[in-house]
Amino acid sequence: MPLTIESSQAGDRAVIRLAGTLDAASAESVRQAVDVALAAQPAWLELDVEHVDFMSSAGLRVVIFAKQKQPSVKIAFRKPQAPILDTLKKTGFLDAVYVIGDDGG
Amino acid sequence: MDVRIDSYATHDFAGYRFRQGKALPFGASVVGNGVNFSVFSSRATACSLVLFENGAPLPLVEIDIPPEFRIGDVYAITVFDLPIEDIEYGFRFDGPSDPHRGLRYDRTRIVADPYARVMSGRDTWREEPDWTNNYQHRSRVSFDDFDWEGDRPLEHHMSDLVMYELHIRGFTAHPSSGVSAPGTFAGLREKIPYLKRLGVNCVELLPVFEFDEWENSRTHPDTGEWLGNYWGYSTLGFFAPKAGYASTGRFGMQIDELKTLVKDLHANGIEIILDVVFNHTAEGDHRGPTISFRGIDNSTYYMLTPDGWYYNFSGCGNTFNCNHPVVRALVVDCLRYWAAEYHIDGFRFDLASILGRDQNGAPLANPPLLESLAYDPILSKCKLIAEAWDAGGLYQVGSFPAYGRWAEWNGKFRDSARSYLRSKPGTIGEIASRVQGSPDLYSSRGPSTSVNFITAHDGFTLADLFAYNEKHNDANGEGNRDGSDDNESWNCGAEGPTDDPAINALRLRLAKNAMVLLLFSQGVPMLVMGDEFGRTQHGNNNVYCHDNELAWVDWTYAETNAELFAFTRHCIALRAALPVVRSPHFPNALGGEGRDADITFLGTDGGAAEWAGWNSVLAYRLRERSYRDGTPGDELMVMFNMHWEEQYFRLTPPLDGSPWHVLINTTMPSGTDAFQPLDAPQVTGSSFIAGPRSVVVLISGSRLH
Amino acid sequence: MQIEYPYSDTIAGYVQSFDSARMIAVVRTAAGRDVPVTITPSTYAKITVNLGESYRDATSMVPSLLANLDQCVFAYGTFYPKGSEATFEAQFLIFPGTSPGRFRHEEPAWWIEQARSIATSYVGWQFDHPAIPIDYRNYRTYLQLGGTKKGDFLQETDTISRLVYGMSAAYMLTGEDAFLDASEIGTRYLRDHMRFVDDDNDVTYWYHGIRVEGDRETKLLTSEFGDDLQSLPMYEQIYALAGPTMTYRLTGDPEILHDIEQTVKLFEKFFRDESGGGYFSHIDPITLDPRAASLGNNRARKNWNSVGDHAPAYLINLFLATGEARYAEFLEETFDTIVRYFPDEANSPFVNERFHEDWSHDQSWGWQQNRAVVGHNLKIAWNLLRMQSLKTKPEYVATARKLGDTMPAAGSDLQRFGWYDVVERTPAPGTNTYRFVWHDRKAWWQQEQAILAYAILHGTQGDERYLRLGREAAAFYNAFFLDHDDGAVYFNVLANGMPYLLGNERFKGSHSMSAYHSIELCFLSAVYTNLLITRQPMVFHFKPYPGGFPDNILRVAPDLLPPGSIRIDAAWLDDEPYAAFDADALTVTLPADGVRHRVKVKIAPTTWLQDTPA
Amino acid sequence: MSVEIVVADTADVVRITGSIDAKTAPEIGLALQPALGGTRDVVVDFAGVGYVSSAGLRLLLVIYRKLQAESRRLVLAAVKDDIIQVMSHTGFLPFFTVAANESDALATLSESR
Repeated sequence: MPLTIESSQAGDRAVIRLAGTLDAASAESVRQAVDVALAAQPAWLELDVEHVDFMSSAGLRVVIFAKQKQPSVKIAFRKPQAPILDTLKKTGFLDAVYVIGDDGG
Repeated sequence: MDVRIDSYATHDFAGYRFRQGKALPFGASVVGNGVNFSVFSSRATACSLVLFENGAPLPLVEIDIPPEFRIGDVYAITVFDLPIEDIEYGFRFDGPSDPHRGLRYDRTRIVADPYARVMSGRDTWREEPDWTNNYQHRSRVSFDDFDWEGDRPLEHHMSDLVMYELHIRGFTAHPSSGVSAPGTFAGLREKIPYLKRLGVNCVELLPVFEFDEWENSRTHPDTGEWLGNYWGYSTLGFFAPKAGYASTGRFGMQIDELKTLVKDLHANGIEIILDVVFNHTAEGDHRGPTISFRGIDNSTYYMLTPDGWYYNFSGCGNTFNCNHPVVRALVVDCLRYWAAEYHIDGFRFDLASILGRDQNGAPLANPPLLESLAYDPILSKCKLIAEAWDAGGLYQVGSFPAYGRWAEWNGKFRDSARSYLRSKPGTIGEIASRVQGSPDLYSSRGPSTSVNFITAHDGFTLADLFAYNEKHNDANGEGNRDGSDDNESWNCGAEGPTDDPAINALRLRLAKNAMVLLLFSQGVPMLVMGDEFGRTQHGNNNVYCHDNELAWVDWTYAETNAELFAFTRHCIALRAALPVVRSPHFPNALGGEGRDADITFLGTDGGAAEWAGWNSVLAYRLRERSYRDGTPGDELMVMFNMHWEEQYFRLTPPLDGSPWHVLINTTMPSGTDAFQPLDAPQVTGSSFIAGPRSVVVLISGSRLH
Repeated sequence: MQIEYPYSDTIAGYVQSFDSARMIAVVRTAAGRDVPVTITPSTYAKITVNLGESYRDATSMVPSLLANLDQCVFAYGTFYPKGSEATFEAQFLIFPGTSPGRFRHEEPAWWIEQARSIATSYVGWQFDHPAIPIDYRNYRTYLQLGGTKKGDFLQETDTISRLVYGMSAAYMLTGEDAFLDASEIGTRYLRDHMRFVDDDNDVTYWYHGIRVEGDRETKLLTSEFGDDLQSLPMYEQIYALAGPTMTYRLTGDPEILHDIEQTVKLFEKFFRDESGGGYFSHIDPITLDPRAASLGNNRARKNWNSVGDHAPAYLINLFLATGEARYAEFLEETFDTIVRYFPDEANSPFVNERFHEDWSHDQSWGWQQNRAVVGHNLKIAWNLLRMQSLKTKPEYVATARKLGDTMPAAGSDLQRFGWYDVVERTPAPGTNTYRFVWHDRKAWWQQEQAILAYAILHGTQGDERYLRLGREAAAFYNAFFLDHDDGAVYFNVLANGMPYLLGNERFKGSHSMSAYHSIELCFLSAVYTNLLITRQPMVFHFKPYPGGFPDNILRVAPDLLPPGSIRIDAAWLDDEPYAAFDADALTVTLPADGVRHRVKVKIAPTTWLQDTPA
Repeated sequence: MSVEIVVADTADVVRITGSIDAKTAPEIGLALQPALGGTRDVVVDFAGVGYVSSAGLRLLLVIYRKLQAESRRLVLAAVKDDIIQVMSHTGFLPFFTVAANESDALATLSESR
């Protein structure tokens, strides 16, 4: 299932909604989307991954790399599915990001 | 069946079967199925043999020896079928009691056999005896067989010896010794590897003849410490090894334990010399106990005044009458016994000058005892070493009747070495004689006559010699009155232990200087146990009565003073490696006929030595005699700088033209203060600066490559 | 030009003669120059002391010491011009030992005690041990000269891993529990905070580090170092394994082994150049591609670190711990690649360190250009001879000896002893000196390479020249690098030995320091000196987990040493004598009793020298 | 005091009970004759021996020398520690091979040869 990337800006919050499979191949396009979003210096970068069924380590590295390049930005994952949460744990990245559910947390 | 015709009894008493015995040998000896007892007494009117079961207060039987068994003055009886391991024996003599004529027979006493080879009663060291027992020191029958496996005395040449004086108990009694049988012959045997490591090849044991550690024992009024006869210079039986020194003494096996020690020492190339005390016995004066001699033949065994009192040339109450033919014979028999039966390599005679006094105490020109010892066939290869003075004022260092055989404890070496090491003015000339082996004293006898020592069991330890100005003998309970006041010691600036690193460094250096002086002098060096790692007696110079840590070797010093140990070991190894410092001949100080002198004394400028009293610097070159016929050998340049400032020495080139190398330099820290010839660093210049109060030894010769 | 003003410098060499009347000693330097050194009444002298030892004055021994032919000495003093000559007056002397051929750093316990002291300093500085329990949350990369923290909140993977290595090595030498705790807790901390388990690729790699902000921490995926920005440098991944691998040697913790194996997979999958051989120095953080354009001048490159550093950093230790053939092959391939591509004798005595994909030389890269890191050359010689003990190949020995023979003239200080840092690979036109690139300072880790290289050169090749060179390097290091005031060692000293304490080089902790090289030096110097040179037995400590090592076999070989040169002399389990060991295989069979035991082994050279006097 | 002789397959085993001293030594000597007169190695089991006196040690040494002369071997089994101590300190121990018990003794004999 291909990946769809949808970016939007809400105040100090940049939102990237992803749907489909984030694999090594699609990681490069996500990297660009993230670079664009961060160019506006948002306080938050929210990744809506509710409809992402699989997220590769490459995809995750994009996010981590982004955080490293712009330490000030807070990164949030919205509604990650179990396998994604698992990846976040394994890569030791979970304690570096915020995870939010419906309430917007 | 036994075919000896004397193997049957002629008499019977209370179930004991016996017959006339053989007058010789004296003492108790196993013959076939019997035991032969033979004892001398010139004035007794009757003698009976008293047998006990081991340790029993009352006799098993008392056999009156029939008059017809006496031949001359000797009573002899053979008793058959005795359980020899289970019995003790003694004699009861009847005879006149007339002290003013020197007769002190006492029928109420049972006395020990002067020839007893085993004595019981003090089987375990310091085990409180039963004082109610009226026969304290009992004779026992011994086994005289032993499997020597081909051993015999080593017969090292006297000049090759490095002697090590030790006390059987003190050497391993301390818990830190780590041996399985502390304070015994077996304990010493466990330390043989240590002695090998140190490099000594002869041990001299303080008295090991049976004595009573309880003699004059008391407790210290303040400390409550038990004080007794620890050193053991007070003999009960001249033929019996001290049972309490054997871990198996309680089984009566001390003979085997001691012989095993001797066998193993020999197997490791170590000779064993016994400190023997023939000048007096444990019976003391008229107030003393009657143990043996007094009750057997008082006027024969002791020197008595015309009115029957005891002469006291020994300072111990009585004086053994060594030049009476009977006593002389006992002494000779005794030494023959130890040499033949125990393979003992030599003897050191305590207060030996007494052995040269006649029966009235007058010094003899030609003392029969000393002569007969010197020419005895069995003792002919034994070392005979005299403590050449006595407590009666006789001082014979250098003049002891030697018969070409006797060596001497060189008290003058001790005195002048101590004076020189503490930089006392005016000692330079004498120390020059001492390093040559004391030709001034022994010109006709050679350096091997001189047993050189700086410390001995009696007096300060080496460490204390440089830590105390005064003796500190309060622990002896005699108000610090006992012990010598003339110690030639120096505390280096603080009396006793100090944290001052400078003082401690100086003390260590002085100890090293002492070791070089001792081990590089011609003659026979003697160390005392523990000095090689700085054993202290806390300033006590007379620990004769202390069976405690004051007198024991504390082996933890081997770790804490490893530096002095390593240095001493080096010096001993060097002495072994360099014949030039242990020549059997005095070095010739005169050159002439184109040949060089064996020894040349030099000034710091390389010229003639300065002998003025103010000078405390001694330098000399010593070379092997081979140079006399032009054959190069070892050559040493020895520089003693006892001055408090460093000294500049101009070096002249060695005879063989090869460069000087540094063998010893006590200014240097551990590990580089002494070298074996092959590691010796080459000297860079034509002069050498010796540090304050230091010794430097340089060497040249083929041995270096 | 003739120098007409007084200037001060250090002379190092060997006493040839001493005139004690004029107090002038002639000292021959490593260059063979004879320098008359005048001893004045105010000249003082000291003996080299170890960390933790008190000052040892030698002023009173000076005449005795200078009286020894070939006595080694450092003289710091002043040249006073005098006509066309100059007289050199010593201000102070340092004696590395108190007789010729006797060096304090060859005393059996020297390097062991130095390791103990350095490790103790670092557990104190980083974790306030023993006041509070060891917690790597308190670890900081930067430490001031005195060990105080600089206040940054950066924690770097490779630096923590280096500290862990130091602690493990210190434990193996001393058996001090604090050091084992520090290494185990550190290894766990790396796993919990620095590890990136990549399931899609079935590999593990390690973050560059983290920036700690309260309970949250920012993961730093790519290197923050100027040389390697925005990439995953091989060098950091390699060093991430240095500590855990050494810890594994002690504990046999299977979790550690798993992390190592997964990381080695990363090397094989993404760094290895299947076609050209060797390993790339950098890969792109997202695509893990060594040829990604984003890598800039690090694109498709190979260098010493990526190709060679495997061996000393973790691979030799991994083989020692596991004895697995595949790691032996990995090592062999590594050294074959080195001897094949690095030497460049046609152009320079120094190896070439940076390569393009096709092994053509890259001499335009960043600061390196056509320059040599002296220590890397010595490091290659040292490690080739370790490898030689595992698999003998003439080219290993030849390359090692060649470097050992040419380096002194090219990279060492023949006037004062000690080794330089970075020099041009070719001499300045018309001269035969290899110019210093930035300065003539001497870095601690380069001294380490020299000391180890010549120790093992002598220990395995038995050539006296190598012994002398090793001693000179160690004498210089121990005389000038030990920080007797604050503990541990200085980063840099000036050519004359005086510590250089400015900028980054004031630090006791930094991304390159952190008790790694200094304790590695102690560990291997102790091993080479005692077991190969002075032939003294040594004791090593381990604390394996029950069932940790396969078949309960604990491998105790301290390093790759010539086969048959050492054997186990005795072993203890919780200080009780223990017999279940194979002396020659250097293995201990652990009891399968489910208990964690302290294991102590005494390893002795097969030719035992009796203690003197012989 | 009692002596029992067991003929094992590698050697004759002599079991002594009681003390070995001057009193008992001669009897023990006699009782041993069957074993000593033979040609096989000998094991003396000390399990029942509480004390060995000088005479006892001498008896053992004589036995050892006799067997040695016939190149036969003697092993002492189950010797009590205090006896071992005494034998060690009096120099008798080195002559003998000592084993923990009879079976070990027989084992040592069968191994070496």
